[in-house]
Amino acid sequence: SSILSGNNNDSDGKGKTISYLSDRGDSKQIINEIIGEFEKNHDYKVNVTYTSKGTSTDQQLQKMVAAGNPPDLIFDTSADAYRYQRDGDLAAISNVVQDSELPDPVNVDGESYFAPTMVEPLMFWYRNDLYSSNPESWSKWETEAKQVSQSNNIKGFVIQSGQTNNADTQITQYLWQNDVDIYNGPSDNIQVTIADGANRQKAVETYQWLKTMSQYSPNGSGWEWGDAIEALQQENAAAIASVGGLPILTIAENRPDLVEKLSPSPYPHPQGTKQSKWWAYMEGHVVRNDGKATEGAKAFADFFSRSDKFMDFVLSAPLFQFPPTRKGLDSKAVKNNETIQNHPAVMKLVKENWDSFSTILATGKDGAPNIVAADAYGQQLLGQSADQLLVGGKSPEQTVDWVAKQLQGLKN
Amino acid sequence: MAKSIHLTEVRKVFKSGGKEFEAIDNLSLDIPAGSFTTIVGPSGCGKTTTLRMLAGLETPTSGQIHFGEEEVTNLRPQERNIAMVFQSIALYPHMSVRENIGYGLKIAGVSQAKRNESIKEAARTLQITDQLDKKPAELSGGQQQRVALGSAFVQNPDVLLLDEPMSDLDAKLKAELRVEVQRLHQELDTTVVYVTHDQTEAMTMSDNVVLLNEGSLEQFDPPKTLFDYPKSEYVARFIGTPSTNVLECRIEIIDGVPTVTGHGLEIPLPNQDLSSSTGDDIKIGIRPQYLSLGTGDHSVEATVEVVEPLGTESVVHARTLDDTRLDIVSDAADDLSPGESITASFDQDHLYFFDADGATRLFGEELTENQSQAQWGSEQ
Amino acid sequence: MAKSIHLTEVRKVFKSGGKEFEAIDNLSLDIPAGSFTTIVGPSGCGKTTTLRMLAGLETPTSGQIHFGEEEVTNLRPQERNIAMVFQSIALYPHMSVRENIGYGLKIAGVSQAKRNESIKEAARTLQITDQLDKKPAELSGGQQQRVALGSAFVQNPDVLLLDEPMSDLDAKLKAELRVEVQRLHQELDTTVVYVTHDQTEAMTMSDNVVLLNEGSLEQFDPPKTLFDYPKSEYVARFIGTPSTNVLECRIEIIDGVPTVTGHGLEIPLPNQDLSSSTGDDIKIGIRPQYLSLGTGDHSVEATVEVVEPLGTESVVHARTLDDTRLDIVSDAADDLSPGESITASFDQDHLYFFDADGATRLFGEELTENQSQAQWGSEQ
Amino acid sequence: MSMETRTAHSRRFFGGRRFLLLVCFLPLVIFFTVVWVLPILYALNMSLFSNPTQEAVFVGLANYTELLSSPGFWTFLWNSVVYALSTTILSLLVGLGLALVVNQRIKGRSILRTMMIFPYLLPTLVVIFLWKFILDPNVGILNQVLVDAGLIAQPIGFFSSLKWAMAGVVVTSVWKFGSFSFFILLARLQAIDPDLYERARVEGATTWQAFRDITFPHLKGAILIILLVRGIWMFNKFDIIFLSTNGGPLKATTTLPIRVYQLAFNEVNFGAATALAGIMFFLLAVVATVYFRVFNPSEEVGA
Amino acid sequence: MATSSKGAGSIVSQKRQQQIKRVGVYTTAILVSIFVTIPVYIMLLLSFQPPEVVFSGGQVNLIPQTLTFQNFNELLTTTKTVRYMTNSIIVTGSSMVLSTSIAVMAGYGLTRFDFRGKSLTARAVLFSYMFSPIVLAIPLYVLFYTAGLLNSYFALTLSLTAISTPFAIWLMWQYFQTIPISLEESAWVRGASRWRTVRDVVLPVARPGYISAAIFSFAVAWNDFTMARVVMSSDNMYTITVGASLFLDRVSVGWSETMAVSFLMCIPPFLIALFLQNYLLQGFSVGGLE
Ligand SMILES: Nc1ncnc2c1ncn2[C@@H]1O[C@H](COP(=O)(O)OP(=O)(O)OP(=O)(O)O)[C@@H](O)[C@H]1O
Ligand SMILES: Nc1ncnc2c1ncn2[C@@H]1O[C@H](COP(=O)(O)OP(=O)(O)OP(=O)(O)O)[C@@H](O)[C@H]1O
Ligand SMILES: [Mg+2]
Ligand SMILES: [Mg+2]
Repeated sequence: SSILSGNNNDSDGKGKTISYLSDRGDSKQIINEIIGEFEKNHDYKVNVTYTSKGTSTDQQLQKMVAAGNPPDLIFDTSADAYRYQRDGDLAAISNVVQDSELPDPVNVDGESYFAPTMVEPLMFWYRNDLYSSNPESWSKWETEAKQVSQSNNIKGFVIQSGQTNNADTQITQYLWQNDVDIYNGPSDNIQVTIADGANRQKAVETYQWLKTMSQYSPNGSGWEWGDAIEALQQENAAAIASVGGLPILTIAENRPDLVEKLSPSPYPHPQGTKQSKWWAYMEGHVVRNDGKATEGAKAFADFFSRSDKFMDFVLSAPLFQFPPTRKGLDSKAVKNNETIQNHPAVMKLVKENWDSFSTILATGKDGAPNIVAADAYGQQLLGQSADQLLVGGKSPEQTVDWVAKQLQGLKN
Repeated sequence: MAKSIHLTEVRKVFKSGGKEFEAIDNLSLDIPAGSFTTIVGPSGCGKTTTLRMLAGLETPTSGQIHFGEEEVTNLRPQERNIAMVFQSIALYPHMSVRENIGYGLKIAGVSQAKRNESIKEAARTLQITDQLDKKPAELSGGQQQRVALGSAFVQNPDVLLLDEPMSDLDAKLKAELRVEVQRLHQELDTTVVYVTHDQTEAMTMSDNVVLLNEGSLEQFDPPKTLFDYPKSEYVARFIGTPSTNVLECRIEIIDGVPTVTGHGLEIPLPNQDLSSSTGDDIKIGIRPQYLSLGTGDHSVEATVEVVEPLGTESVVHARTLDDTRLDIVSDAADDLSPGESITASFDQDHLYFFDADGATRLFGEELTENQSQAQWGSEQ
Repeated sequence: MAKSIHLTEVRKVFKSGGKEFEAIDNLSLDIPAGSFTTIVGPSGCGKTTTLRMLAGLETPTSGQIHFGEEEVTNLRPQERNIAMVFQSIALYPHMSVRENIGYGLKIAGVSQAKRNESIKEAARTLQITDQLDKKPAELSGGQQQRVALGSAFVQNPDVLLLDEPMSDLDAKLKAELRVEVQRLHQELDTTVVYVTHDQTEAMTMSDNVVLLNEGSLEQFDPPKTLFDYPKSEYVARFIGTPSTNVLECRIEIIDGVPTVTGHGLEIPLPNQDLSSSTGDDIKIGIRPQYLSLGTGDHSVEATVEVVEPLGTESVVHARTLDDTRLDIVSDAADDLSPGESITASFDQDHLYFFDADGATRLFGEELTENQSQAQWGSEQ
Repeated sequence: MSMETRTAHSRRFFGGRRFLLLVCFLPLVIFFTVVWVLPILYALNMSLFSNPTQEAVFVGLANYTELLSSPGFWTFLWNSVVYALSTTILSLLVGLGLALVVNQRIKGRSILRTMMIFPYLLPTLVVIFLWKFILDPNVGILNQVLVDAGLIAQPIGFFSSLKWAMAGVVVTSVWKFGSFSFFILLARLQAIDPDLYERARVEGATTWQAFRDITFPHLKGAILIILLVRGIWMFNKFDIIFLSTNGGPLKATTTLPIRVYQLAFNEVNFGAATALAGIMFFLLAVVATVYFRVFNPSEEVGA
Repeated sequence: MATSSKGAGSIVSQKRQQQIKRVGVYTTAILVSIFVTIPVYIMLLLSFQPPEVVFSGGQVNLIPQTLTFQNFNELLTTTKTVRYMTNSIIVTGSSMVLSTSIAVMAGYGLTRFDFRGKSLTARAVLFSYMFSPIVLAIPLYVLFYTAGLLNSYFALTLSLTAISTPFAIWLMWQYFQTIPISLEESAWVRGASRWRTVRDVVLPVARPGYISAAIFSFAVAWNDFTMARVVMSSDNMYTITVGASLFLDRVSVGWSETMAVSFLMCIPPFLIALFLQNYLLQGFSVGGLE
């Protein structure tokens, strides 16, 4: 530890106050209930610091680390979890993960470091009154978008770019749709392959596609999820990609009249082939090893995963968050949820594609954890690549070379 | 070129907060070209307002103003060839004295060299050559006023308007500058209108004096006339220090002659057509300088209150038996002390007689000289 | 209770920016208890500094100050029972006039009711009863000065210090207030030190006048003495308006008698011990009031420049043949016009004789009366 | 002659001077040490280490040299300068224009005044909400109006296009900070003796000449101070850019403070972040020193 | 003659010129009012309209149709807005008081005393402007953590005061220079002690100055997001800016609630603008510059 940081790092992790950092302020109520129960059963106290979504968790974390006051427990994505693990900051919570049915995305040398609590898949929403049919292929997509843009005062689609999670995930997904292998190799030897051979060709094709489609899209640099949803809500765009049912929930608030006109859809495939990889966030708990109540944090993560309120937590934002297991999807709680019942199409889509759900983390060879991808996501390099293309005026080829170079840079 | 100034039935009404206030009431004046006219009157009587209308900074509510033949009533200040010294002095704080004086010339497009020459001369006259490169804030009040004077004089205007330009000077400098201003006026071809409430200035500098009373003209005459033949009690009291003593009396017929009585006085008014006023109140005015502690035609008993020695003479503040104030200027008052009784005497040809409204009805000298017309002629 | 004030060899040196400036130089004064003393002098001569040392707002660099028996040199202002009116007036802008006047009493713990009584009386005397509930910003400069006076008077201090308390008043009010201030001084048991540069005030109000010249004492005497027996040219010129005329002459021996010559004059100095100064320069001073256009012991030729009529008298500004200024106060100057030649005459007993350093060597009346001691006695 | 000196001397002998001095400055000194001096020293110290918060390695000035030689630095510096200068100058112009208007005797001037001070007091977050909503390409009123009026064919993403992002941020900043200059200038204007203008009119000056020769010189000192103080603040301004564009698109609005943030929290490089802050501090100190030497704004006004 | 060219070429009458000037002045006034008011109008519009009304038909409807408190209701019932507002008011109030007190004391000291290190103090105050406040975040966090003060009103008050004090001191310093020392001297002469003088004379006279300083400190504190983020870590302690930024993330929260909470945040500034602007003007008239 640093000579500068005032050095409070002398703890043995047996402290009784668990410091918990979370960006789930919107599920505050249920989290507090779970904490209440935990505190009743254990000799610990839990102090939650809520941050707003996006980068503020990072900021808060860095600040606390810098002061020698790291949190014990963090609610974060699997990609971030893997980065922390790489930095040697995490405590293994194998018992929490391996004794349960939870997926185990951050498993290093047999030890688990991430306890998933939910899955958030991307989803495509379109105006069923304007699109003549569900555009399942790239060519159809282009025709529809063109047709909608020309005959109505509305953009056919939204291409988002820039240094946001929103743009980054979508660009990645587009590349995936065209079967681009951005990375390859085992976890300890990740290769950046996007500019190699056939991949390069397909990547260039994808960027070319994006460029074409951007004609039928409002300029969307720097958009977060909410901006895209607003475009849909204000009828500036007829179709967008988003996280789960977020758009329909928002629009139900502001434009109830539009709800009927929106349908979910998977991402179109250029060849109309089957969906192979579908970005779905996985979020959950990680326990740091340098906090004061490491043991308590482990206990809490475990308690949380097994809590009978677990499903309530997941369903505190239905359609947006889904349980971390396939089994959970069929649970009573999910089935009985009113919002989910109101949108059967969403549920259908999730269930049908469950097997192709994947995170950016699992992009090493055969889904091995990929530290380069985790870091790239942290800096939203793919989102930036679209900015280079659409805002910065690079050609598709230049864009591929640019992004390859940046990704290579992360390896060093 | 100096221009005559004519005001014809000028009125100025200020509206503020819904209320109207008549600052100038029907003022008509004819000021000869090249003359030096002083406007005097107590604070708030409308001196500045009059000047501002001449400058074009206020527009008369009604009436006309002419400079010579030309009507200027609605002309902008820029369009009248005037210069003005403001009551507030109004120097540009960010300009040096030199720039302040030269600003009007600069605006008029006068070349730097010529400007400097004018400035230098003005500065010499006004004894501020050493201050030329200072900022106004570094000057004393008196120096500031001299700078303001300088900047007005260098402009060589048709009409020069000065609003109390010497109020901040000390007595010595005031006396010196009075002389300089008069000299400058003689040299320049300009009509000067000068506002002051210092009557010494009014008396010593001007060809004519305008005395205002709450916005109306009280008297417009040369200073000597104003002093010797005031048209009213107001004028008599205002002009001259200490102020003219006024004693309230009545007219009675004594031995068939209308006689002014009161304060132990009996002043017969032979041959005067004041007999019709028998029984009326009348006031007599007498300047403290014409009262003496020696003998005279008439005399009044009084008690000394305070004696103010003024060097060669003293002012005795006294009160008559019925408590009217009576001031006497005398060079023989050194050994008077408060409480002492004195007899103040005067000759009747120095008296003024005012009626109940304060208008002058008669000058004492008319009694003596048996003239029925005052020297200043009939009503003007 | 009024206290006498004693300054013993007081010096005050200001340091600013590394430079030293001697504002007061070895000043010793003995001011009797209950007297009214005026400090006069030109701007910057150290009047305010002296007053501030009396108040305890400045500490003398050396020397002592006593109030009565008590040494107060290093006492804080709060510990001297004084009241002061500041040159800058210094009213509290956030307090009403009433509160301003009563503040000192409030500090002293006087009850509300008693305070109000004092305030009411002071306000009546100073004619500001109507303004009592206004804030200072709503008052004219003159009214503000009266409030400042009021707040000093109500405090009934041992020593009352007034720094130019009437500079903003107009002539009429000034004249009235002069009388009031004197009356108040007589009523209150307090020693007044009054700073002014208005010599009328100095002459009329005070028991004694301190005349300062660049930080040193020039003369300390009753006003009349100051006027009639100035100790130096500086005093003679400073006191009296218009200023004393000074003519540069020399002492020659004519017919065995030391004689002052110059400007066509020949003034013999019999029996005077000025013969040792033969060949020396000497200046003679004569007040304009003692010059006449008629006849006298001696006379000087001059040319009229400007005539200023002042009502009953006029001031004639003239220049002698060698261009020395010569002012004459006369009541027979009405028909003089600029450029005219005149003869100004005087009697020699009104003359002052100054040596080259400006110190008075001789008064004219000594020549006539053959007295060798001036009336004001030997050096004090 | 200064009042301060006069009293300082006269009070030397008064009791309580030392005590009062202590009361006046002790809180300031303690407070300042705690919240400014210590943190700044701490930060500057960090800038000499790599990874200062964990495995600190002393690297001397390496962080500085690395930053100065990185290509992005000059872009970010340029952005900072553009942002600081344009917001400062524009808010000065807006403030000046309105101050001149409000200084006239017109109806509703006090309402105008209230309206102007209001934005300055609003939280930046609210300001961003308002302007995002106005400039937004989807719900934005401005786009809606412009499109309806036929001025533009399709909505512009003001905060997200290279061309408009800086302009958008600048307008938002000017909206908030214009009133700062407005109030200072208005106060200054109201202190000008109206007789000066009358004198100028009598001397024949036109309205423009009067502005040039009277109004402007009076405002000069205030303007210099605004340029300095506002300029420094805007150069260091972080939240408004962060919340509206987050430095994008493509670094178009990445100023040095934004970069400091990115270094610290995105790239977790506290050494570089604090070094950059040190560089900014140095730049500002140099500019301010030169500025004071050349213009001496405090004297300008003091006269 | 020097000024003979006066008035040449003026064809337009004085009255007409006045009219033209008035038109210009009013036009500017109206344009600026629009610039300033529109965002505020939109905020009011959105706060008091149901979202489905405002956004219906794909256009933002600029004309109010109904009046509803539904957005506020939502805020008050489902979020901790009240708690956040209370926190904000507490820290803003205490920071205002602290910053103003320090500024008054320091400003008074700097004007009325001569001592060694005075110019150093003054310069330090000025130069503290120049350090980018975001860099203070980490050191301050460390400081408060070490002192065990994180998550307290005290720490946040201190941090906010840190940002506002330099300018506030400067303001007061300048303001005190315009207050003549003779006012104080006059009180001493009348027997008032130093403290009494400060209470009776100095403070009342300096009122416009310190109210300006207080308003400035208010603006800084009420505005703040960064410092609250640094210091506060528990939901109950968040200020309204942080709190709002948290719940505005929520799926169900849209522009209408955003504007409603903005409206709430606008109330104190509005009251200040309305009632205290005169003091502000007076304070700035001297303090702002010299
Ligand atoms: N703009 C104005 N609005 C309303 N009333 C005014 C205005 N200007 C002057 N007055 C009023 O008109 C009257 C005359 O004012 P003016 O300034 O002419 O007086 P003055 O004779 O110059 O007095 P002073 O000797 O004090 O300067 C005063 O009662 C004054 O209050
Ligand atoms: N604090 C000070 N520091 C330096 N010099 C000073 C100080 N106070 C006064 N002086 C100088 O001392 C001299 C006397 O000043 P003082 O104020 O006593 O003059 P004064 O006689 O009252 O003049 P005035 O009639 O103008 O009020 C002046 O030259 C002044 O500049
Ligand atoms: Mg006037
Ligand atoms: Mg003085």
